[in-house]
Formats: sequence, C-alpha cells, structure tokens
Amino acid sequence: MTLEIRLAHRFKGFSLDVDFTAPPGVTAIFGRSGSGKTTLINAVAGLLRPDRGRIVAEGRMLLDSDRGLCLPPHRRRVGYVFQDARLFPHLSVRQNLLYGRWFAKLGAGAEFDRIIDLLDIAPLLDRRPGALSGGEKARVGLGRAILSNPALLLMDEPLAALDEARKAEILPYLERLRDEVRLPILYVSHAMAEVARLATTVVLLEAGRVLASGPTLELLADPATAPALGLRDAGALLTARVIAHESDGLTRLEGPAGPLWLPHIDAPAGKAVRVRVLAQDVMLALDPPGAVSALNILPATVHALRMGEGPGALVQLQVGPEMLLARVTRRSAAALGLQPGREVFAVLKAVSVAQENVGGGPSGPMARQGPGG
Amino acid sequence: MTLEIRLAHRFKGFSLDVDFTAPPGVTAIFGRSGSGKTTLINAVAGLLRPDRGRIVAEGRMLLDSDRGLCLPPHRRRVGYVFQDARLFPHLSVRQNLLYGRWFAKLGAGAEFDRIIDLLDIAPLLDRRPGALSGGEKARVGLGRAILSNPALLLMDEPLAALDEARKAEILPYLERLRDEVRLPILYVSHAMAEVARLATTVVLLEAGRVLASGPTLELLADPATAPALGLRDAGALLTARVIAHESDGLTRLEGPAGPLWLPHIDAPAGKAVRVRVLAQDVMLALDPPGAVSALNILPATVHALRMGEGPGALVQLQVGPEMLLARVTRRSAAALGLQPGREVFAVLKAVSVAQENVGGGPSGPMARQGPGG
Amino acid sequence: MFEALTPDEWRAVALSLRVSFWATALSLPFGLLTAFALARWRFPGQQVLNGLVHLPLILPPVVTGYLLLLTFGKAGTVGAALDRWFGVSFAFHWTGAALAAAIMAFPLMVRAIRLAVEAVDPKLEDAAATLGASRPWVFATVTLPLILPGILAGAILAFAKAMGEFGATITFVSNIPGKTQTLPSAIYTFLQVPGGEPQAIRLVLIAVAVALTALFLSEWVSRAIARRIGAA
Amino acid sequence: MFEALTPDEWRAVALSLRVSFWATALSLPFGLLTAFALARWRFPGQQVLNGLVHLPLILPPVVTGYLLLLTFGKAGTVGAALDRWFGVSFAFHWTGAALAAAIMAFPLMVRAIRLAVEAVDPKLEDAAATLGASRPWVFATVTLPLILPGILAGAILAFAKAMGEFGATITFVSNIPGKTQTLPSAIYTFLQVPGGEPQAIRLVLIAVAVALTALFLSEWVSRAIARRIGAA
Amino acid sequence: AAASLKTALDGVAADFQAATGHQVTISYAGSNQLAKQIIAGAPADIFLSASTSWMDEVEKAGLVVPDSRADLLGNQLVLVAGGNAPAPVTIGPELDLAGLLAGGKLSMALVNAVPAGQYGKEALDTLGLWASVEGAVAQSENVRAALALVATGEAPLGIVYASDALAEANVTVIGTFPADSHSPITYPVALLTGAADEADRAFFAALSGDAADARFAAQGFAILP
Ligand SMILES: Nc1ncnc2c1ncn2[C@@H]1O[C@H](COP(=O)(O)OP(=O)(O)OP(=O)(O)O)[C@@H](O)[C@H]1O
Ligand SMILES: Nc1ncnc2c1ncn2[C@@H]1O[C@H](COP(=O)(O)OP(=O)(O)OP(=O)(O)O)[C@@H](O)[C@H]1O
Ligand SMILES: [Mg+2]
Ligand SMILES: [Mg+2]
Repeated sequence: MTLEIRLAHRFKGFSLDVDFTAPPGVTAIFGRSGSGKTTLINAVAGLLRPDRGRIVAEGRMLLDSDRGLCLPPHRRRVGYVFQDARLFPHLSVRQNLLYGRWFAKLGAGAEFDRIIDLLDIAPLLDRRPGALSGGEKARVGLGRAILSNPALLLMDEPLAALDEARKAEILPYLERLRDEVRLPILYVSHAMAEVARLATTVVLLEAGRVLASGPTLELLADPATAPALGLRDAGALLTARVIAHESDGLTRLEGPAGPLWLPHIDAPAGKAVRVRVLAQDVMLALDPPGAVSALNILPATVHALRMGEGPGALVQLQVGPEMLLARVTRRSAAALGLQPGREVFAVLKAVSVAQENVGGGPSGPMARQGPGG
Repeated sequence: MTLEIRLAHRFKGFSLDVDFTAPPGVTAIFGRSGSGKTTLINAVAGLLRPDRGRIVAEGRMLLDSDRGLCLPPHRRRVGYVFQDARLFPHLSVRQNLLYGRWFAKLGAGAEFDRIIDLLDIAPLLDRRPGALSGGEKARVGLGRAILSNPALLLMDEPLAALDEARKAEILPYLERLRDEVRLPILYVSHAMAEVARLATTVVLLEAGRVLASGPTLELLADPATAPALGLRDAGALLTARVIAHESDGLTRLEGPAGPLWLPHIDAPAGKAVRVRVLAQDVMLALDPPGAVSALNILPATVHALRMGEGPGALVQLQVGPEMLLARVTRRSAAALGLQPGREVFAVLKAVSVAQENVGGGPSGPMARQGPGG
Repeated sequence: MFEALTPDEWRAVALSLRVSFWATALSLPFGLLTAFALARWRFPGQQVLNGLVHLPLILPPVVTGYLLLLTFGKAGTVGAALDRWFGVSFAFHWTGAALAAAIMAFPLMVRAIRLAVEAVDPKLEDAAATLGASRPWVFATVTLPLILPGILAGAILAFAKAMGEFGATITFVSNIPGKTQTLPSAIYTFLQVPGGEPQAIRLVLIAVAVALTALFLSEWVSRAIARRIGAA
Repeated sequence: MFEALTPDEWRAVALSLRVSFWATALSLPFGLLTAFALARWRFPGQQVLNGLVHLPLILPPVVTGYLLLLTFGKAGTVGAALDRWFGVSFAFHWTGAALAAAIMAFPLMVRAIRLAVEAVDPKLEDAAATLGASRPWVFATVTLPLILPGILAGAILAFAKAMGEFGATITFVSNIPGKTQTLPSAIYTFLQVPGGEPQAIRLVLIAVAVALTALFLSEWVSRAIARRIGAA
Repeated sequence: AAASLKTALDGVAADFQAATGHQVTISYAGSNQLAKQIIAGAPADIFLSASTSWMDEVEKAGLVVPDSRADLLGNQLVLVAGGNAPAPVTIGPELDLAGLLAGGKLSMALVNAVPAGQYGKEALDTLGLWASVEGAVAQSENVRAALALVATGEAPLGIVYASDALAEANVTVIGTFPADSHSPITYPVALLTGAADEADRAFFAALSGDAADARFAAQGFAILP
C-alpha cells in the first residue's frame, strides 16, 4: 500500500512543508526534536487539518484541501500510538485495549491474547491507567492501536520508554505486522537501530522540510547522507539467505556478498534476511588476518572514500554486488593506502551484529536471533 | 555527598524493598519497565510516603519512618526531572524555567542563559507549554529542574525523548554538573551508553528489589552481571590520561592498560578520562595483526571466560592492571583456544569508541569528543 | 411535632419529589447540550444564549414566574400552542411546577456541566476518534464519562434548587394542594398564618432531610467515580 | 419608559451593585476554603459542612431570611456578639442584604470552585513542591491560577444570584429605600400594585443589563485565560 | 385566597366538606399573584382577596360574576411592641411615635404594595405622623414578616393587622388605630365566571354562613355584613 503525503502548514514560528511518497512497508520519520514529526503524523491521522495538502492511502483519499475533502479521523482507520500514551483514564486497561476493537466490531480473540502476551501486560488488565508506570502506559498504548485493526499504523516513538529487552521482544512483532499483515507503518523514532531494522524507507525531516528520503538501504549506505543520520548509526545492509543452523549456536548465511556466520537467527533455512552492518564495526585489513576471533572476513574493493571533518573517514566498499560501509580513522586510511579500487578485506565480528540489526527482509519473513550471546 | 536509601512500600500487586547507599556522583537506577524506578525516586523526592524507610542525604535526614520524620518535598531541595514533563500549563516556558529559582531566591542570571543555550530552547521562552513537541517539553523540564538550584538531582529518563545529537550535547553538561557542582544525581535510564558514561554507581532493580549494585566500572566489566545489564552494553572502562592531540584529529592517551588512539577528545593534555570499550567491539587475535585499520592493539591475558546460553562467550581480559571485556562467539573461543592464562592481543578500532563512551573520570574534568568521525 | 406525616404533608413531599425529579431529569439533556454549545462551539448568538441561560438567576423569581405565566399559561402564546398541538398543559398543573423549577435551576446545571466540559482534555477525544469512534460515540464513551462528576454536580444543584424553589412556582402555577403545592409553597402558606410556624418547621425539616439524602447519595456516587478514575 | 433613571431607581441600582459586589467579594475566600475542604480534605463532619453549604439552596428563601434574622439579628446570638465586639451590625443595613445575598449564593460559588479544584492534576502541585514551593505557595502559584475559570464561574453565579436575591433579603433586612431596597425588592414592590408592571419591567431591564454586563465581562476574561493556557 | 386567611378558611372548608361531601381546593398565595393567575386563565371558581384593588383588577377583566362581589371580612390595624409588658398608648395625632421608637425601626408591610402597609401609611398620614417616622420605617414583604421583626426584637414597634397580632405571643398590642384614620380594611370575595356548578355556589354561600363567621372571628377578623 502506498501512501502519498503532501502537506503545508504554518504554526507561529514553525512551518511544515513536505511532499513524499511512502511505499509499502515501514517508513521511518527521522528528525531532531521539534522538526515536525508529530505534526506530520497528526495531519495523516486527521487530528490536524493542514493549511493545504493531499494525503492518499492506496487510492483512498484521506485529505484533499483543493477539493475541500477531509476525512474525519474515525473514518481514516489509522492506529495511532501517541507520543504521550493518551490512555482513557475512566476505562480499565482491558477496556482501553478493546476500545478500538469495539468499533471495528471485533471482540477479544486470540489476537488479543497474543498482544497481551507479547507486551507482557496481562497483570495490568484490570487496573486503571492512572497509576501505571511510564513504560506500562507506552505498552498499553501500543497494544490499543494495534488491536484497533487499522489499515495504517502511525507510531510516534512507541518504544522510547521501553528497556532494551522489551524492545527486542516487540520489534520482531512489528516486523511481522509489516510483512504478514502488510500494514503500512509511519514510524517516528530517534533510535537508528530500530529504524534501520524496521524501515523500508526513511524520511529525514529538518525544520519541517524533507532533507532526504529514500530506501533505508541506500540512505544508510550512502556516505553522503550517513552523517545526517548520525555517524554512529551509519552502516549498510547486506541481504542474505539462511543456509543452516549450526550446533554451536551460529547460523550460516549465504548472500551475494559472500558467506556470513552470525549468532543464531530464528528463521528457517532458505529464508531471506537482511543484516545491518554498522560502519564502525567493520575493520579493514590488507591481508586476510590469521588467528582472530572475527568469523567473517569478506574480500572487498574500496568504492568511495569520504573524509569527515574530524579524525574519521567513511569507506564505501563493494562486496560482491552489494555495498558495505566502514568507518575508520583518517590515519588508518592513509596507512592502508585506501583509495577507490584498492582491494581489502572487511573483517566483521559475528557478535557485532546486534540482535536488532538482523531482520526479515522488507518482504521476507521475520528473523529473530535467540537469547544469550 | 552520600545518599542512604532504605525503603519498603507496597502497592497492590507490586512491592518495593530496597536498601543501598549512593556514593557521591551519579547513581544510575537501571531496570526494566515496571521495576519500581519511578516509585523509588518519588519516595526520595517526598512525593510518595513509603510504608517504612529512611533516607539520609549527606547527614540531612529526609525521611525516617521510625521516628515519624518526613520532610515535605519543598524542603528537600531536590530537582526532579519527571518522566512526564509536568510543565505548568498556565505559565510561559520562561516562567516555568524560573519557577524554582524564585523560591531559591535566584533570578535569571548567566546560569539561565547557559542552560537555555545548551537546551536550545531560547525560541520557546515566550510560548506556553501546551503545544510544545515531546522533546521540547522534555528539555524545558530538564532546564526547570536544573535551574532550581537543587542539592540533589533526580532524573527520570530525562533524555528518552531526545535525538542522539541533542543527547550528545546535553551529556557533557550533566558530567560537568556531576564533577564541578558535585551535585549528587539519581539517574533513571534505559540507555546503557548514558549510564556507563555518567554513572559512578549502578543500582540494578528487578521487580522492586536490588538485583545488583556497585561501581559502574566493576558491574560492567563483570561477566556475571553484564548479561543482566544487556549484552550489547556489556563492556569495561579503561582509565587513561590525555597525552596529546595529534594533527590528524586523533588524541593519544596513555593509561595503565597501555597507549590508546581515539578520535579527538575535548580535554587538555594531562587530564584523566575514562573510556568505555564495548565487549562486542573488542576483537581477539593470537598474533599481532599486520596491516589493519584498527589502531589500538593491546597485549592481554585471558582472565575469565563465561559461556553464554547462546552462541556467544564473554571473555574477561587482564590488560595491564585493568580489566577489559570482549564478546566473541563460542566457535572463535574454541578456535583460538581461549582459556584463563592464555596470552592474546585485543584489537580495538578507534572509531568504535563512540562519542558518548568517553567521559571525564568520575572526579576528573569532563572530556568531549569533537564533531565528525 | 415528630409524629408521622399527615396525608397533606405526604402529598406535598411526594409532589415536591416528583417535581424536582422531573425538573432535573428533563432538563439534563438540554443542560448538557447548552453546556456543550457554550463550552465548545462558536456560533453567532452564543453570548445571547449564555445570557438567556443566566436570566432566571438574575431575575427575581416572581418575575420569572410571571413571565412563565405570560408565555406558558393558558393564554400565553407558547402555552396555548403546546396545549393545542400536543395536549401538554402547564397551567396550574404539577408539570408547570416542574417547568418553573427546571428553568430556575437551569443556570446552575449548565454552569456545572460546562466547567466539567472545559476541563476535558481534547487529546483524549482525538485518541478515541483515531480508534474509530465517530463524534457521537466519542461523546458517549469518552466525554460523557469524563464529565460525569460535573453532570452529577449539576443535577444535584438542580435538584436541591428545585426542592427549594418557590417564588416562580407559586407565581406561575399557584398553590393548589395536591396539584401544585410543593413543600416550599406549603411552608410559605404556614408562615403566612399566625401560629403556623411549628408546622412550617416540620416541613422545612422534611425538605432538608429529603434534599440532603439526595446530596449525600450524589457525593457517594461521585466519590466512587473518582476512585475508579483515580487509580488502582 | 426608557427615560433616564429616577433618583430612587439610581439608588436601588447602586445599592444592588454594592450589595452584590460585596456579597461576591467577601464570600470568595470562604467559598475557596470550603470548596477546597470539600474537594481535597477528609475530616469528620465533612458531610455536615457539605449539607450546610447546600442548605440555602434547599430552603425557601424566606426561611433562610428568617433563620438569618434569628442568628444575625440584634437579638440573635451571633448578631449580638458581632455588634458588641466589632460594632458590626446587619440589622436594617445594606450589610445585612449583602450577608443574605452571600449566603444564598454560597452553594453556587462553592460547587463551581469545587469542580475546578477536583479537575486540577495533583501531579502539577507535586512538581511545584519539588521546586521549592511550600503548600501556600503551591496554592498561590499553581492551584489558584488553574482553578481561575472555576472561581470566575463561581463568582459570576454568585453575583448574578445576588443581583436577583430577594426573599431572604427582604425577610432579613426589610425594605428601606436607599438603605436596603435592592433592585429585586423594588421590582417586587411594583409587581404588588395594580398597574405597577411598566415600572417593574423598567427595573427588570436595568437589572438584566447590569448582570449581563458582568456576565460578559467574566466570559471575556475566562476566554482570555483559556487562550493563554491552551496554546501559543 | 389570600394566604393570611389559611387557618380560618381551612376550617371553613373542612366544615363544608363534612356537611356536603364536596371537595374544596384552596390555593393560598399573595392576592396580586392570584389575581394575575386568574386573569391569565387559572381555573378558579371563587376569589377571596386581601385587597380591594386586586379584586378591582379581576372585575375589570370581566371575570367576576356580576353582583356576586361582596365584602366578606374586615380587620383592624394595631400598633404592636415587643419586649416585656410595654405600656399601652393611645393612638392619635398627639402620639410621639418617633419618641417611642427611640431610634429603632417601625416595622410595616410594604407601604406601597401590600395592603397592610398601604393602610398603615394612610393611617399615619391621616394622623400627621408619617413625616416624623418616614425614615424609620422598615418595610417587609408581608404582614407576617413585619410581625416577625417585632417578635424577634429587631424593631421595637410594628403596624400589623389585629388578626396577625393575636396569635403572636412575643408581641403585645399597645394600641389600635382609629377606624377612621384609614379606609376600611376589607377582604372582598367574588364568584368567578369560570365557576359553573352548584357546589361552587354552595361554598360561596357557606363563606358567609354562621359557622364560617365563627371561624373567621376566632382568628381575629371582623365579620362584615
Ligand atoms: N499508585 C500505584 N498503585 C498501584 N500500583 C502502582 C502505583 N504506582 C506504581 N504502581 C506499579 O508499581 C510498579 C512500578 O512502577 P514504577 O512507576 O516505579 O515503574 P518504573 O520502574 O518507573 O517503570 P517505567 O520504566 O515503565 O517507567 C508498576 O508495575 C506500576 O504499575
Ligand atoms: N499548536 C502549535 N502551535 C504552535 N507551534 C506548534 C504547535 N504544535 C507544534 N508546534 C511547534 O512545531 C514544531 C514541531 O512540533 P512537532 O511536535 O511536530 O515536533 P516533533 O518533530 O514531533 O518533535 P519531538 O521529537 O520533540 O516530539 C515544534 O517547534 C513545536 O513547538
Ligand atoms: Mg513529537
Ligand atoms: Mg518510570
């Protein structure tokens, strides 16, 4: 499902002016605090009527200011996870969760139990939201939106209040939503790891304007846009297929870039996954290193080099047909004589690929790494 | 300033029972959603009167339920950054910020301008908080608490709603508060990177109980507690002294563990800093690798080895007098024949040490890495 | 003085209860609507409506009663029309007493509900809308429950006022025992005759007891609601 | 009928304004305190206080006036004491009219303020406390501004009610032109004599104009507050 | 009927009911209110007013059965005082009313609106006393309230009907106004045009019967022929 968004709106001291198309899958809205992310999402939900704009969701016209059309929020079928949870104080947690289902004429079914379980909110069901902890509120808000059976999911920093362990449990579920239910999702987040894992597309906002937008893979692997997304999160995505789960807990994958060994991935053999490799986790060597703890050593060719303002450099590597990004110091770049065309070896530790950096391909099945490390 | 906290409180379905002492500096309260972090902090602030308890802040008795003593919140001089910002809707942002100063009989001075600048909220000063964005609210709440001239700072996920860039600007300021003003801080966060950088002490809560507590350095370098803190964040801290800033943007440091080259650190030569090295960023080799992009190669001895439940293993290394933690696959551990006593080389890329992983030593000056990478 | 109620007293009590109940119950929907219109909407003539609602408070009750008599009486334009088309007659009937009480109590009810409506966070209503609730459903499932304390406060004020209303009632529908003689009218009559005080005091105590019972009931309900919303 | 006001009418208007103003102004602090006590505190006898506050609403005004006479009159216990100790006398004085109006309006004022107090989020008060504000300061800087709409609503209800109050006033302090003859008393007088209606209507229009002016002023202030709190 | 007649009239109605079995419903309110209601179409059969002027209004509206109007009752105007055994006075032009008040108020019903007040003012005018006490007159909504002011000691003196003063233990009648100092105090009664049946006429007749006279007299009213 494609989502076309064109909006212009002015507040005193702030103006939003965006125009982009979100292809099926997860579109991450990325930007600094105050850049207009919530404003944008509110307009999609119908909670803000922009000065001008046009929003089309798979042919369904949600808004067209030229024709004076503006679908009211309740007919847009969006599931909105608010930045502030906005739970109904007069309803129990259970009633909050079932609120949207009631209008969708669905009851508490197996789906309900699954979400309760996933979000670990079963003990809260009969409580009022008033005295829930911050993270509990966030989880209930998430559950409420998902359970309302939306045709489009809007999530405004849904996981910001959650601990890493909880996030690691919820992310695969969101991937499944994206892939199985094929639910388009607009996802606001500051955490690049989440974005890189979930998002098919990234829209980078700054002061109400779209600074860059495009497929996540390209943006993150592009040395030109990576700094804007945060150097620490710069990295490229490799595609691969699960070959076998080995006895010592590693999974062997095979991709266009070559063979990979990663900590156990919870996907059956044959499934396609994508693996995010952070630029800072890639070490370069001129010769294949000997007895080292790194399991993945990929022959590569330097494709481009971009010197930073500081002591670092981003190196774009051609690994087979795919691109990999490496971040090294300028000193090392000089020492190794890196320049386009130079043949090197990319050294990559299996454990460096953190749990949330392996995910199902945008249209493949989800993949999950097992516990432990 | 030492903070002694002993508390017992029961809600229906949840009970808090903690007893620990927070030494001077930042004490991080770490724990999953619903583990009682906010409840604990509320009790310290005097907003919750626990069933039983005793809280002493550097000799000042804030609470002693045995003697029936309970200082009201306004006489505790705590600066509380709330998880929900709790800005006063009827006051302008400026008035919100100055609210506490009024009671501390301080006006808007140079300090005020500095904070406004740091938090980048100058354009918001004359607005009402109602329509601020999530991150703007968080920043104003942070400023309000800091400006109230507190004797003790309580921060409940103060940076959760902020983007990485903003965080990177604010963290050094908090370090400075910790070190220059010597303000004791109770800091709730889910982000281990923040915790590792700021905290002198970590208190790990689970279901209302203290699971582990102690100096950050020890807890993070201890293979036994690291999994509880999140494997991705496991890592050890090396102490070092800035030696020189070199022309290519690197800083040379010298520490008990040996020489280190890191991206530019914003601290004068001679200053002590601490450097957090993530376990997953350390590669092990039996022989010193040749032409590689990694700049730091430290000879080390395996001190302990802890196999995980999955495919990974944590290796505790003795590097000079200090400990380093490395996370490798079990397969690599076997291939390299790792076992206590084994001599290896720890390979560490300069750029792996992310900006927020270098900070001033708990009692040293702050250190900040420059922009770019 | 504390012997059982006489049949006449019973009738006055029963009538007062009936009048107050219907005055409160039937004016509630209008009170809600008016409070909503004043709190949320912007329309021309809003301030006129606002002034109109407050009028019964400002006017001496006898004036209100007299105006009612002129409008809703048998000879009054509205009264005659209602009688002709719907067979509803207020004149010298307990329904008229209820109308008078409702109108006198209306400003109190509207203000209480309006304050509550103004305190509702529209963000919660937005949230309900994104979950598929249309305007009326948002109102029924979110707004209404949230303003319940205000509605309750408005209803109890209206009920108490209706129990005590006298000036407009006696002017409009007179003081006919068993038909329009409410407790306050009965009290008034006793106060008008020499030596009537003891009976008047009896009736005052009865009126107070009835109204306070309603008041305490409403407090209890209101606390139950607050407890439910508050926590746990 | 629309010629300038006669001196007598002027006196009635001025007196009504004076009485309503003081009745509202002086009962505000008590109203605030009572509303607070009812909304926030728990103490024995709370429900008794609650009932007491509502009493003037339930009782026919003449009864309230009569009770006032018994308590605050020259011979009444409280009245005598006040007269002896403070030289404050209510009997046949405009202060008595203000007292009567204040008491009649008190339940309306308390309810409005109480609703507003109950809607204040205690978390904001907590936040103020951690920033160093003691209880009274929290009240003055956070609670009070937040309940301002409620206070305004309470005050305007009280003012309007005071402008219209008649039964209790005339019973308590009688009707002395220029001293205790408020607009409603004057209106009542005209309504009692055949052919007095035109003059009564004149006075009614004056009363309505005065009260509506106050009402619109309060609306305007209240919107200004709401706008300030709401956004921008 | 006028509210002040309640005690007596209730008795008359009870007697009538016992004798004839006809149910009598009496609405007590201010004469002005009743008159307006009758003019506005109230389903009343008999009007017993405390003032002639309001009966005139009803008559003007053409609602009175011709020739049915009669003056049923009369009353006397008295000066009452509170406190212990005040000395009786003779009411005449030489009475030092202001002196008796000693700075206190003279409690009356509304002198422009309520009949008792109107008669009182008329009497004081006739006696040339009005000017001396005008500023000291406290006017109440009705006679009962005026009496209450004296009974509670709020005002030292009051001018009320004899019928009202009779039952109030806390006041003493210290003087009766000469009958010629004011127009005769009468309570007119009339059959209304809405009255249809025999029972109405029967009760109308019973109002001037002996049993009724006794009841009215017991309440201090004067029976007019
Ligand atoms: N007033 C209350 N009544 C009942 N239960 C409460 C109350 N306040 C908190 N709790 C419960 O106590 C537990 C701890 O809450 P707390 O707010 O301290 O968690 P937290 O560690 O801050 O979590 P988070 O990271 O999600 O904010 C939660 O399960 C919460 O639901
Ligand atoms: N109703 C409003 N009136 C005026 N300004 C507003 C209004 N709503 C939002 N703004 C301003 O518009 C800008 C964008 O707000 P928005 O909430 O969209 O930011 P955001 O990208 O969601 O930020 P955050 O990450 O902090 O939540 C902010 O500067 C905000 O203060
Ligand atoms: Mg936002
Ligand atoms: Mg919390």
